[in-house]
Amino acid sequence: ADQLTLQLKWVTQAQFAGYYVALEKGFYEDEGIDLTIKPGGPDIAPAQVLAGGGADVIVDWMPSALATREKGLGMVNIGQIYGKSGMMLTCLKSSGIASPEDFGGKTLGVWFFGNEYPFLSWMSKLGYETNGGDGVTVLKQGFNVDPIFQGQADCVSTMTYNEYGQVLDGGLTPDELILFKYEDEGVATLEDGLYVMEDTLEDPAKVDAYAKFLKASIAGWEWAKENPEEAAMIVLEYDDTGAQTEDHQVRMMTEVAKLLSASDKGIGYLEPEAYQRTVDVLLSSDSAPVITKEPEGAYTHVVFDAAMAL
Amino acid sequence: MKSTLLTALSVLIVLVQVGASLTLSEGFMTAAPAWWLLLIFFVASATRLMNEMTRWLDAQPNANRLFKLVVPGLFAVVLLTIWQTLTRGYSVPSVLLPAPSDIVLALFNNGPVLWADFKQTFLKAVLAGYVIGCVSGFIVAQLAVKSRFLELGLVPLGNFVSAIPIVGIAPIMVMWFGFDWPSKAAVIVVMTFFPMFINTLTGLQSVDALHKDLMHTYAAKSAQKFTTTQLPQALPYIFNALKINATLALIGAIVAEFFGTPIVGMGFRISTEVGRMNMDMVWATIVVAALAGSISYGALALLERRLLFWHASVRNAQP
Amino acid sequence: MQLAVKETEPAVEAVSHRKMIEIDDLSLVFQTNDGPVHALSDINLTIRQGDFVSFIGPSGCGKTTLLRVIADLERQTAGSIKVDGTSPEDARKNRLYGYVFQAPALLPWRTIAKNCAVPMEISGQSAAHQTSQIDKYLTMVGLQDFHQKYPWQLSGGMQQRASIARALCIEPELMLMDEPFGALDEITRDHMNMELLKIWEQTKKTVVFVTHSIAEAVLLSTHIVVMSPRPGRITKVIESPLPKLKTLALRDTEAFHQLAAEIRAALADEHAID
Amino acid sequence: MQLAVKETEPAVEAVSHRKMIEIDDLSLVFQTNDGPVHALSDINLTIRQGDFVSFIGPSGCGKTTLLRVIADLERQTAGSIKVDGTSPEDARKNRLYGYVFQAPALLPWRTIAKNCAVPMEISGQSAAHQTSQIDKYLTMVGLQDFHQKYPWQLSGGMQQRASIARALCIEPELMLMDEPFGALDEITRDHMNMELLKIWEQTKKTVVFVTHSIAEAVLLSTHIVVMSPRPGRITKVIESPLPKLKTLALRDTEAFHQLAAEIRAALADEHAID
Amino acid sequence: MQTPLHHRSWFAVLSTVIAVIAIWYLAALWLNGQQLIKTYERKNQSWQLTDIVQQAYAVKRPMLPPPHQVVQEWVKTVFQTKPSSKRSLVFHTIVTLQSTLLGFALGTVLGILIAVGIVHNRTLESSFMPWVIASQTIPILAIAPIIVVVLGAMSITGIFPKAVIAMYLSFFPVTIGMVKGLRSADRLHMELMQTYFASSSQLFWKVRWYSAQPYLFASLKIAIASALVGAIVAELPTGSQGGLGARLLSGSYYGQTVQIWSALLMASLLGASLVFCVSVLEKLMLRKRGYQA
Ligand SMILES: Nc1ncnc2c1ncn2[C@@H]1O[C@H](COP(=O)(O)OP(=O)(O)OP(=O)(O)O)[C@@H](O)[C@H]1O
Ligand SMILES: Nc1ncnc2c1ncn2[C@@H]1O[C@H](COP(=O)(O)OP(=O)(O)OP(=O)(O)O)[C@@H](O)[C@H]1O
Ligand SMILES: Cc1ncc(C[n+]2csc(CCO)c2C)c(N)n1
Ligand SMILES: [Mg+2]
Ligand SMILES: [Mg+2]
Repeated sequence: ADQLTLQLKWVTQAQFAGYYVALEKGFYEDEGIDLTIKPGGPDIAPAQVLAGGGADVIVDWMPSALATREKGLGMVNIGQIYGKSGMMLTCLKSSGIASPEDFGGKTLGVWFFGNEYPFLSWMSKLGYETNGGDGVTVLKQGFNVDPIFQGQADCVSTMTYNEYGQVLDGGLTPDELILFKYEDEGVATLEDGLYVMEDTLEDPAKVDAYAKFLKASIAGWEWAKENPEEAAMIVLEYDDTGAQTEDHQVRMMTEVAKLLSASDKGIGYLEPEAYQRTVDVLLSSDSAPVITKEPEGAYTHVVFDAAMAL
Repeated sequence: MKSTLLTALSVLIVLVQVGASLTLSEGFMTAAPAWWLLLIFFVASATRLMNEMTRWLDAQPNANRLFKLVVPGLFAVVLLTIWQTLTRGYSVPSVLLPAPSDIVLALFNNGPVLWADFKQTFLKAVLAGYVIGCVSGFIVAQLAVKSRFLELGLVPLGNFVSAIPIVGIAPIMVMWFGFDWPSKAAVIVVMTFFPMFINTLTGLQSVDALHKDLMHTYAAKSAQKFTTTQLPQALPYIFNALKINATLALIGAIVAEFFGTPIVGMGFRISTEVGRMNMDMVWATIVVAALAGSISYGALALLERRLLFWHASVRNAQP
Repeated sequence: MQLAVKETEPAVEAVSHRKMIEIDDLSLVFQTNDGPVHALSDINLTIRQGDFVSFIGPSGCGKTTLLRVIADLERQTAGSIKVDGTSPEDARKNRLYGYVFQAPALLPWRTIAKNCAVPMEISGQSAAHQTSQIDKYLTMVGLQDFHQKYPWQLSGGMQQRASIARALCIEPELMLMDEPFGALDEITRDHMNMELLKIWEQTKKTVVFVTHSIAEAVLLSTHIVVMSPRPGRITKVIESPLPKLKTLALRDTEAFHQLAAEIRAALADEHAID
Repeated sequence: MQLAVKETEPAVEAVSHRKMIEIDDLSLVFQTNDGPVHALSDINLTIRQGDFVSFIGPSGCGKTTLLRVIADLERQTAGSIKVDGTSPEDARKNRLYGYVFQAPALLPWRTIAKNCAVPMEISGQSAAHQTSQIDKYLTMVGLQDFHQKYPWQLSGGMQQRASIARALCIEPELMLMDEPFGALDEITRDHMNMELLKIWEQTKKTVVFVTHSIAEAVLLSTHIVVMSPRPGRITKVIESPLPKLKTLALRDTEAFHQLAAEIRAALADEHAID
Repeated sequence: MQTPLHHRSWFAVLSTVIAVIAIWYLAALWLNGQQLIKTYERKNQSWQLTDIVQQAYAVKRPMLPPPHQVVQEWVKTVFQTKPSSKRSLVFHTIVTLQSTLLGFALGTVLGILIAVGIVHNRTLESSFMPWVIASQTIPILAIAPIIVVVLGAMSITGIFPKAVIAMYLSFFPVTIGMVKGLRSADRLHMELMQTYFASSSQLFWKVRWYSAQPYLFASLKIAIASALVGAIVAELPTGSQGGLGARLLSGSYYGQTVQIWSALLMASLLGASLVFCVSVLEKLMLRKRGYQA
């Protein structure tokens, strides 16, 4: 069997349910793939693991993948799992924010570590300075949404499938909050996609292995979408920290299902228009640009096509 | 004569290797593994030079202090050159490990950013936390040395707390003291308090029994005892704590920045730039941190030599 | 041999002087892990103002302990002691005595002169007085050229002399000296002995002196207290028949040898190699 | 007074025995921060097999330094020295001598018996030989009951005796002893002196002995080397007229007192309190 | 003579512990209370002091959980959960303990080797020693993920990368203490050995090794505590592979303050018992060489 290692972007959770389902249900095995899943963590950069040879395939967000590609690391998208962005800025109504025009002078919590690119593009589009001055005050938000409870921030970054639930759990009610989804603000960028090193695509055997992997993963995702509760349980099985709860994972799975790509070709196909939209958003920021020029060859449909042909 | 010639040859080989590592094109080691030969000769030559330099310096008891930095300097050159040779020679992706030359470039190109980070982390959080932690540890030790009750109660507690991995309190401190530097300073206060407390207490109690008796025969007041015997006797221990704390403080601040910061600071920079794949910038920040730490440590060590000229550890120290 | 001191009047006595130290039935037991150590047992002793009393005896017989009791560095477990009519503690607080330890006990971070200044700083003497006293006594012990040296730059003997100068600087009523000259060579020791005698004769201070050397005890003392170990006790108190004004030449006299022989005999009585 | 030793034949001499130590025009200068210290200057001395030579002199006159040069613990800066016909280094490598330091230098983590075993372990003696030697010499110094004690459980004097036993265990040709009895009380010291004399007389080993005590030097030595400081030099070498076979009673003889007086005079000549 | 009550060790320790707990409860009331008040105000509800006092000790996401909450959680995850379960704190403690002990062992060996090298070789001392000190000024957390990734690239995974980080923190005190200890051999003892013409290995095993032991043990106590810090710090970036560090992280990730505190409590117990083990070892070793406890 072909040995492959998949590096996740974050800790074991329903965000990555499809891969765990495929592993648990033997979809990879059926395709002749021996897959190892490496969970990520707050300071694991999947691209770095990919460059070091610690993984064959990684899950990454497109903004940071494109930025890394511009740094000279030839990584290529071979399949896009999420078609929509789940990112949003969650603000307290009591802070007086009603629309993005009110951000000036407010404190916003943001994730960094390569997750900040969409935010920076958005602020640049709105014309806010992010380095102090008369723009917005940015906090590097830790791992949780505490700042909004403790009054340290007016807004925090949340994912629809994860942190937003925590905000509600923490005692804030939807009517106390106002949400700015990146999708709605026209600054959405593509999130979880699968990336490999460009030079490995020259090897037909590798492409074949990727295709089998992609096919099984897609099957896993489809199964997860249909059976969110069982999928969540499978994820829980694989969580080594023992900190995840069933409620939370089921809710996450339900939310994640809404984000899976909905193109006619099914989950895993990267729509060129969606790709172009992401590139445009990233290019549009004039201060601190995430990328400076149109990327070339940043994605390929070869693997997806091969997978469909299997 | 022969040895002079050998030395000259060694210097030459070192220079050639350093030059080669900087100028040859990417991937030269992969292309021509024969370069390994030069690298091996380089290590041998540099070892020889370090040996000779050490011997020469040892024979020169009155040589300038600065000369003593030459040997460790050469050692650093060796390490950096090997690093440079291997990363460039095998074109290691800079995303994994940048070449030293890239790091130096990043240092020069990002001066203002690095300075702002340094100000935030070192000048604000580390200094404040270090001073508060050390001073309060010192003061509480005074109280404990005066009251047997406090000593009996606090010392086991101190020993217990110093076994706690204090980094664990970083998320709590961020929760309590906010995102800016005070939460980092708070972590440092907790980290540095106990080493200073335990060391000062041990120092104050280590007063020679004979000196204690002597002060007793003079019917000295406790303030007089403190300044004449206890404080000088405790100084070596206090310096010990100051030096330990100097390294702890920086680690504490950077770990605490991991759990939330404003968008400036050395810990912030490191974790953000890793995410952005700017490893040269990451290493540049590490260099700044290591420099700041080493210089603080060195300054403390110098001060210690000054103040403790009378202490056996200083008098017997190698030249 | 049982001590025959209590029954008769205390033997150490000088005419018409007030009692400086009065010890009655004093015992001291140290509690240690291995059980109690009877360091001093039933000590009776009176020392009068102006006396020069030497304690002599084998190692571990309690000489140091007895001196420490007088100095309020140790407290007896039975019996009583009066120093200058008061308790040892009050005597200490009145800064009645100067103590020279068996080891020099100099502070390594102070120069020799600054070390001598310590007791005067503590009792709040003027700086001018300090300097003149230090000059005087450092010269007396032959360290006039070593004011600015640190203790660790001096030989053991020189350090010991510095510590003697330090005790002399405050010119105490009572000098308690624990083998002060043990670390000195014979010639320097002779010299120091004569200096000490000179000071004692001039000032009529009281001196309590611990020594291992029979010759030294004979040369210096008005009274010699012979002690014996396990338990530490006084076996004999010998009053010196020698003249008060002594010279080194005394050592070749018959009286000297006789007294020395008497002490040696008293010591040997109780002594067996341990 | 200039040393008159060089001009005449070396004064330390015993008939018909080979030369054990030969020192010619030897000087030793220590370089220190405060400038050079002339610890030894123009030393000339011959010691023959079977001699018992004492070095005596005030503190700092270089006695220890000279002994250390002989032991190859220090190297001269001028002149030459031969030990048993070879260099001091070779003599040391041949394990020719045993050295007793001024301090006991026992290893605190070994029992007394194990401490005595160290030199024999190092030179690879059999375990049985080690035990018998240790038994013999610990008994000789009166420590037969202390085999299993640790050094810190013994008094200073007992420790010093243990260190002497340790040196004796390897029965070296040459004993170098640096004030070995300084820490002992007078009675024990007398005892140890007699034991040392007994061993020396029985085995006819060579002994070089440093002491502060005139009486001890007279009692023990065949030759007495009087030294003087700044710079450290030999001022006089006195050959003892006393019989080789000595007893403690010798101390009360006229010859003894006369020799002691001669040494005292030689010392005083050069001595002024420093 | 009777020791007065307040000079008895158990009394002083007990009083201190009680004082700490009392302050803890007060602080919990203060911190959690303020949070509650803020919530009430945001919701425009009125509140009474008694409500606050009642609720402050039972908040779901407390700023500072009161001791009993922490202990409850600790008992629940330690005793009432199967140790093989990933929800058991015992499971995570063992994960951390493994990398701590491996790192400590590696660090001790490395530290001793470096110290022996430094003491026996002047060049090594003059060239290497300053960098040993400088190495500790590198923020370990910064290189932890790099080490994990680089070792991961060489397919070295599991506890070894974490042990390497633990080693990195723990070798330093060992080196420093050991160098000091080896150097602290009494000069007289060294000269004694010289008069016996002892070889340098005889010198090492008969004198230096013993003179170094007290320093070594003092350092080992620091080193094992540092190794634990290293192991925990190393578990932060690899956050999802279990261990007390991962518990801290996930506690922080999900705002589970009680989980953070109980992980901290466990970490302190672990740290204290590790140090205790080293001191027991020290006592045994020193007793073997004749010192009384
Ligand atoms: N603090 C102490 N605790 C227990 N025992 C002690 C203590 N101090 C002294 N001793 C014991 O008391 C006895 C007398 O000791 P002391 O020091 O007075 O003797 P010494 O006559 O001064 O001897 P030396 O001539 O060796 O100085 C000894 O057996 C000693 O071991
Ligand atoms: N390592 C050294 N460095 C510098 N000076 C030294 C050193 N060792 C000894 N001296 C000096 O050399 C001189 C002779 O010292 P030495 O120890 O030989 O004297 P000594 O006769 O043994 O004295 P004592 O009777 O006090 O033991 C002294 O002035 C001493 O200060
Ligand atoms: C340092 C850090 N980065 C990201 C997140 C938030 N987060 C949780 S899931 C997810 C999607 C990534 O796969 C993101 C961004 C965080 N909490 N801390
Ligand atoms: Mg004594
Ligand atoms: Mg000497």
